[in-house]
Amino acid sequence: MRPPEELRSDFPALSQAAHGHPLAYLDNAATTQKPKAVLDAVRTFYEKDYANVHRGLYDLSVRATEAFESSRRRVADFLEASSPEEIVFTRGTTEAINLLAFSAGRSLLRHGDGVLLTEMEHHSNLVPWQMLGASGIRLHFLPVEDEEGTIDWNQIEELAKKHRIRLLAFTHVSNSLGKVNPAAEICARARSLGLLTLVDAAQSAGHQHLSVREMGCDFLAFSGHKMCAPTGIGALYGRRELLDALCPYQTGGEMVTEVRLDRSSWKAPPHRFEAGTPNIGGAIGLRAAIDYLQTVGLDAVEKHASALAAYAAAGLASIPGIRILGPCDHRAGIVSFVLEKVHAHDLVAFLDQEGLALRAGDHCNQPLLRKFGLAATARASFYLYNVREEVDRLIEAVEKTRRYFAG
Amino acid sequence: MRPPEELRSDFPALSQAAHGHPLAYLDNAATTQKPKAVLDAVRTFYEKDYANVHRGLYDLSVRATEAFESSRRRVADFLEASSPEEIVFTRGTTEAINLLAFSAGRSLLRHGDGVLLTEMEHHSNLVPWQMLGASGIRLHFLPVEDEEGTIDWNQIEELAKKHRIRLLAFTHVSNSLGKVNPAAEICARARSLGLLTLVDAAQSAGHQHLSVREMGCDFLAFSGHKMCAPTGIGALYGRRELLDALCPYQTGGEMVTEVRLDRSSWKAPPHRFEAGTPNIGGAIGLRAAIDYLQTVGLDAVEKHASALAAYAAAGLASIPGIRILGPCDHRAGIVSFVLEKVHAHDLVAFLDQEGLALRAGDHCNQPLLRKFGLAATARASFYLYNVREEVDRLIEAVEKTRRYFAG
Amino acid sequence: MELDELYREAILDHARHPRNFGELEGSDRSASATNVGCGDAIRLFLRLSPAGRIEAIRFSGSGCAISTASASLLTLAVQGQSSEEAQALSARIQRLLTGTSAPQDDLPGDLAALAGVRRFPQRVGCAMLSWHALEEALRGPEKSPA
Amino acid sequence: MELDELYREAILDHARHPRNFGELEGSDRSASATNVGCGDAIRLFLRLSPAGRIEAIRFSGSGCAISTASASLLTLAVQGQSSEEAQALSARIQRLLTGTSAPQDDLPGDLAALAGVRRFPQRVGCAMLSWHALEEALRGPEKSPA
Ligand SMILES: Cc1ncc(COP(=O)(O)O)c(C=O)c1O
Ligand SMILES: Cc1ncc(COP(=O)(O)O)c(C=O)c1O
Repeated sequence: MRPPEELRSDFPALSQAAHGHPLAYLDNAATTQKPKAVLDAVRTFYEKDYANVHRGLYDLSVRATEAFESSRRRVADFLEASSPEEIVFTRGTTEAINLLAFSAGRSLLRHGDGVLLTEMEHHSNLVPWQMLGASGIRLHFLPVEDEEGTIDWNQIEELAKKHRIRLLAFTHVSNSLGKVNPAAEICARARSLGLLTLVDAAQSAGHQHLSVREMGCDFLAFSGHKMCAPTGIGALYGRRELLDALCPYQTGGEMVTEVRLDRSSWKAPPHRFEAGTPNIGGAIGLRAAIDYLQTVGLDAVEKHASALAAYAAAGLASIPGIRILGPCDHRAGIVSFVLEKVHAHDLVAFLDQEGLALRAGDHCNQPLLRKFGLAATARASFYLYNVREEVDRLIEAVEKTRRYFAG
Repeated sequence: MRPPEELRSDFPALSQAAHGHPLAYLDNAATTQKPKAVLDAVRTFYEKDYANVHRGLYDLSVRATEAFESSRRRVADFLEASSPEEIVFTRGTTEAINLLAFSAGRSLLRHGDGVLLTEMEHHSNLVPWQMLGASGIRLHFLPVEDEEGTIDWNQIEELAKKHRIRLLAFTHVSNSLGKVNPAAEICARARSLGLLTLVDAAQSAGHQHLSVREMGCDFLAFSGHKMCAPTGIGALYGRRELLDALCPYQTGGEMVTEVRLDRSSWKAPPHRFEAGTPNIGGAIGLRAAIDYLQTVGLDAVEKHASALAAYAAAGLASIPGIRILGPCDHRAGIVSFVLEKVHAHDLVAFLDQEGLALRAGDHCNQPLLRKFGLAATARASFYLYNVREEVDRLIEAVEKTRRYFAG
Repeated sequence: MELDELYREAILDHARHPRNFGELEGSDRSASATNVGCGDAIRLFLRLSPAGRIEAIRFSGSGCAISTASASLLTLAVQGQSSEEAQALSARIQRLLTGTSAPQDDLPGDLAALAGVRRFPQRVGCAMLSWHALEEALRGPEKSPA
Repeated sequence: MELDELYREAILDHARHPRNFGELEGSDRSASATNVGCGDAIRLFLRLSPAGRIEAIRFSGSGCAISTASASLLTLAVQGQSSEEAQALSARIQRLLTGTSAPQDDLPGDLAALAGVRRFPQRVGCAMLSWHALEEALRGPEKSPA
C-alpha cells in the first residue's frame, strides 16, 4: 500500500483544519471521506455522458446506460458474484435490508417461520425484520456473551431446529465493537442446516477483501458511502435463483414489462428491484471508489486500519477509568470506549476542540449497549488515510479530557 | 430570463457534439442536464463539509447536518410548504409514491376504500397503488377522453361516492402528452368531497412555479434529476398532520427513538421516513438546483419550454403522415408524435444521427398509449436551455427521416 | 450516413414489404416475444412436418424496421429447416449480433444484412426479437393454434 | 479553549456534584424526557403544595455534563415557584439557548452559566432535556408516585 501519509493527499477534505488543529477524521465507521478520483469520475460523467438509462436509443443515453451497467458489473466483480444480475442497486445497506426483509417476508418466509439475528446487529439489520412480526414471522437472537463481542455460533443448530429458522442475518463486522464475525464459517454452518444467510457488510465492504463466493452467503448488503463512494448508493447482492424467487419491493417505471390499469408484470432481476430512475451518478461514483480501493489494495487497507485500532486500544487502555469494548485479539478498525465520570458526549466535544472527529452515541446499537449497561460510547474508527500520529493525538486528548473533568 | 443561448453555457454537457452535429438534448422529460453550479456545490460539499448527519457532535458533522437540513428548508420554501418537517427526502418521485402508497395503505386507507387515478398516470403513480389490491383497496380511473388528454374532472364527485374513494392521485403534467392538469381546481374539488390528494409533480417541479399552499394538495412528489439536481434525490411533501398519522416505510438507523430486540418506536416526521444514511450529497445538489432555477426564474422557464413545444408542434404538424399527441392550446414543454409507417425507434435512431437526442417508447405510460392504439411514440421535451434552432433542426430531420423510409 | 449500415437496402426492403406477414391458419406452434424496452411484440406461427421440419411459417405483430425486417428474413431463412437447424441458425445470428463471432460470418441470403446491427447495441434486441419467438416456439410444447 | 465557554465553572461543578439528585419519595408528579440523539434520559419528580407551588423537586437519570448540570440548576431555580413561573422560566431558557433572546438576559443565579450553550447548537438538546421533562410534569395529569 502507498503510505497513508501519501494517500491522505487524495482526499481533499482531509487537508482542512478543525479548531486550529489539522483535522483528524476518526469517524469512518459512520462514513468515509471521498478521494478526488471519485469526485472527478462523477463530475466527468455528468459533464459528458449523462442521460437517463435503459430507455434511450440516442448515443448519450446508450453511453449513460453502458456506464451504469458497467458499474453493476464492477460491483459484481468486486464481490465475486457470479453475474451482474445478482447486483441490485439500493440507497445503501438500510434500503438493501428493507428490500430483502419485505420481499423475503412475502416470497421466502411463511407464517410461523423464524429469522435468526445476533444481539450485535445495527438497527438497520434489526428493525426491518421486526416489521415482519405482522406476518407472523418471529425473531430469535444469538446472544452476545461479553463486551468482546463473543457469540457462540454453535447455538445456531439448536435455535434453528427449535424455532423453524429459515434465515440468518448477521453483521460481518460490528460497527460498535469492531468484532469480525467468521462469515464463511457461519454461512457454511447455516447452509448445512438449510438456512438462508444475509451478511450485513456495511463495515467490511471496501475495508477488506470480500467474496460472496468464498463466504457462501445467499445475500449481502453494503453502502457505498462507507467505502469512498458518494452517498445514496449501495447494493444488495442476492444469489440468482433467490432473486428470481423474490417479489418486487418498490414498483413503478423501469421494473415492469407489461402494465395494464389493473395489473402489471415484472422484469427479471436485478431490474425488477429498481423502480424509477436510479441513482446513476451514485453508481458511477461507486465504480470509481472500487477502482480506487483496488488500486490501494484491500488487504493492505484492512491490515492498516486494524493495526491502528490495536494501537489505539493499547494506548487508551493506560488511561485511568477507561473501559474499552470489543475483542482483545483481532479487531477491525474500530475502538469504542467510555471514560468513567465523563459522558461520551462531553468527551467527543472535547476531542473535537483538538481537531479529532469522533462519534459518541448508541451507534444504532441500542440493544447491545443496553446489555452492557451503557447508553453511549465514544468511537474512533480508522481507514486507509489515518496515521499513527492521529492516534497519538487521540490518546493524549482523552487523557487531557479526563483530567479536565476530574477537576 | 437570461437568453437560453447564454444559459446553455452553464451546462457543460450541452457543449458536446453528437455524430458530428452540436448535441441538441431534447429528452428533458426523462431527465435534465446539470448546471456547473450544481456540480460545484456537490463537489465543494464533499471537499469541505462532508460527514454523516444527525449523529455527530464534532464540527464537521454539525456542518454536514446543517447543510443537509438547510436543503430540506430550501425544498420547503421552494414548494411553499408550512415547515421543513413536511419534506421527506426520497430517491425521487417513484420512491416518494411507493412510500406514500405503502404507509397510507396501512395508516389512512381501509379494506374496501378506493383510490382514484387517471388513465394518464406514469407507471410510478399506478403500479404502487395496484400493490394495495392485496389489502382490499380498489383502484378507479378517470378516463382520458381524447389524444389531447382531456379529463372530465366533474366525474370525481360521482366516482368518489360510488366507490368510497379516499384518495385522488394524479399527475400535474402528463409526461407523454404535455397536458397540464388544473391542480388547484382539482384539489379544491377533491377536498370539498373529503378526498386526500397526491400530486405527481415529476414533470412540473422545477419547470414552473409550484406551491402546495396554492395548490391545496395533501401530498406532492417530485424528482431532483428532472430539475437540474443530481440523480438519487427527490422528495415527498406531506401535510404535517397527515405525515404524523403515517406509519414508517423503510426502517432502521436514524428513524427510531428507542430500539429493543422485540420492538421499536419512531421519530416524528420527517425523520420517521428516512431510514439509514440519506443521500446527503444529493440533497446539497438539490438545494443548489433550486437556487439556480430561482435565479433563472421559474415563470420564465415555463413560458420558454411551453413556447418551444408549441413551436415544435406547429412545425411538425406540416409533415405528411405525422400524428401529434397532446393539447392544442396550452402544452407544457413536451411533444409526443408518431410518423405513419416509421416506427418511433427508427425515427429517433435517425434523429440521433443528426445530433438530436429524443426518446422513443411507451414513456412509462402503457395504459394511455394502448388506449390510443399505440405502443410507442417519439417525444421531444424542452427545458430552459433549448433554443428554436434546435426545434428547426428537429422538424427538418423528421421530414428527412420520413422521406428516407418512404423510399 | 452511419445509419445506412444499420438500415441496409435489404433491411429497408423487408421492413417496407415484410414477407410471410399475417397469421398462419392451422399452425401447430406459435410463440410471441416482447421487447420490454419499447413494447414491440412479434408473434410467430409454425407448422411442422411429420418429420419435424418447418413446413410453413408466418409472423404478425408490430415493430420497428429492424425487428420487422429481421422477422421477415427469418421466415424465409428457416423455411424447410429442421428444428435443430433453425436453432443453430438462431444461435449464429445471436453470436453475430453480439459481436462474439466475426462480422464476415456469411449468412445465407439477405440475412447477412443483419450484420449492420452489431454496431448498434441498443438495436440488437429488436433484431433478435423474432428469433427469441422462434426458439420459444420450437422449444415449447405444442400450442393450440391461435 | 472555546469549550470553557460551554463548560463554565458552574456547569462543571453541577455536573460533578449534581444537587437534588435521586428519586423523590412521595412525589405527586413525575415525567421523563429522552434525548433521541444519544439515549440520555432525565426523570423529574415534583411535589406540589396545595397552592400549586413546587415544594420539592429531584431528578434522576444519566446524561452528559450539560444535561446533568442543567437539571441540577433547574431543581434549584424552580423550587418554590408556581407552575406558571416555572413554565415562564423554561420558555426563557429555551429562548436564550436558541438565540432568539439576547445573551445578556440575566438569569437568576448559576442558571446564567447555561448561556454558554448557545454557541453549541448540537448541545442545546442536552441543556433543554430536563426543562422538557419539567414542562411535561407540570402539564401532565397527576402521575402516580414513582
Ligand atoms: C453494521 C451496519 N449495518 C448497517 C448500517 C446502515 O448503513 P446505511 O446507513 O448506509 O444504510 C451501518 C452504518 O450505519 C452499519 O454500520
Ligand atoms: C409524471 C411522472 N411521474 C413519475 C416519474 C418517475 O420519476 P422517477 O423516475 O424520477 O422516480 C416520471 C419520470 O420518469 C414522470 O414523468
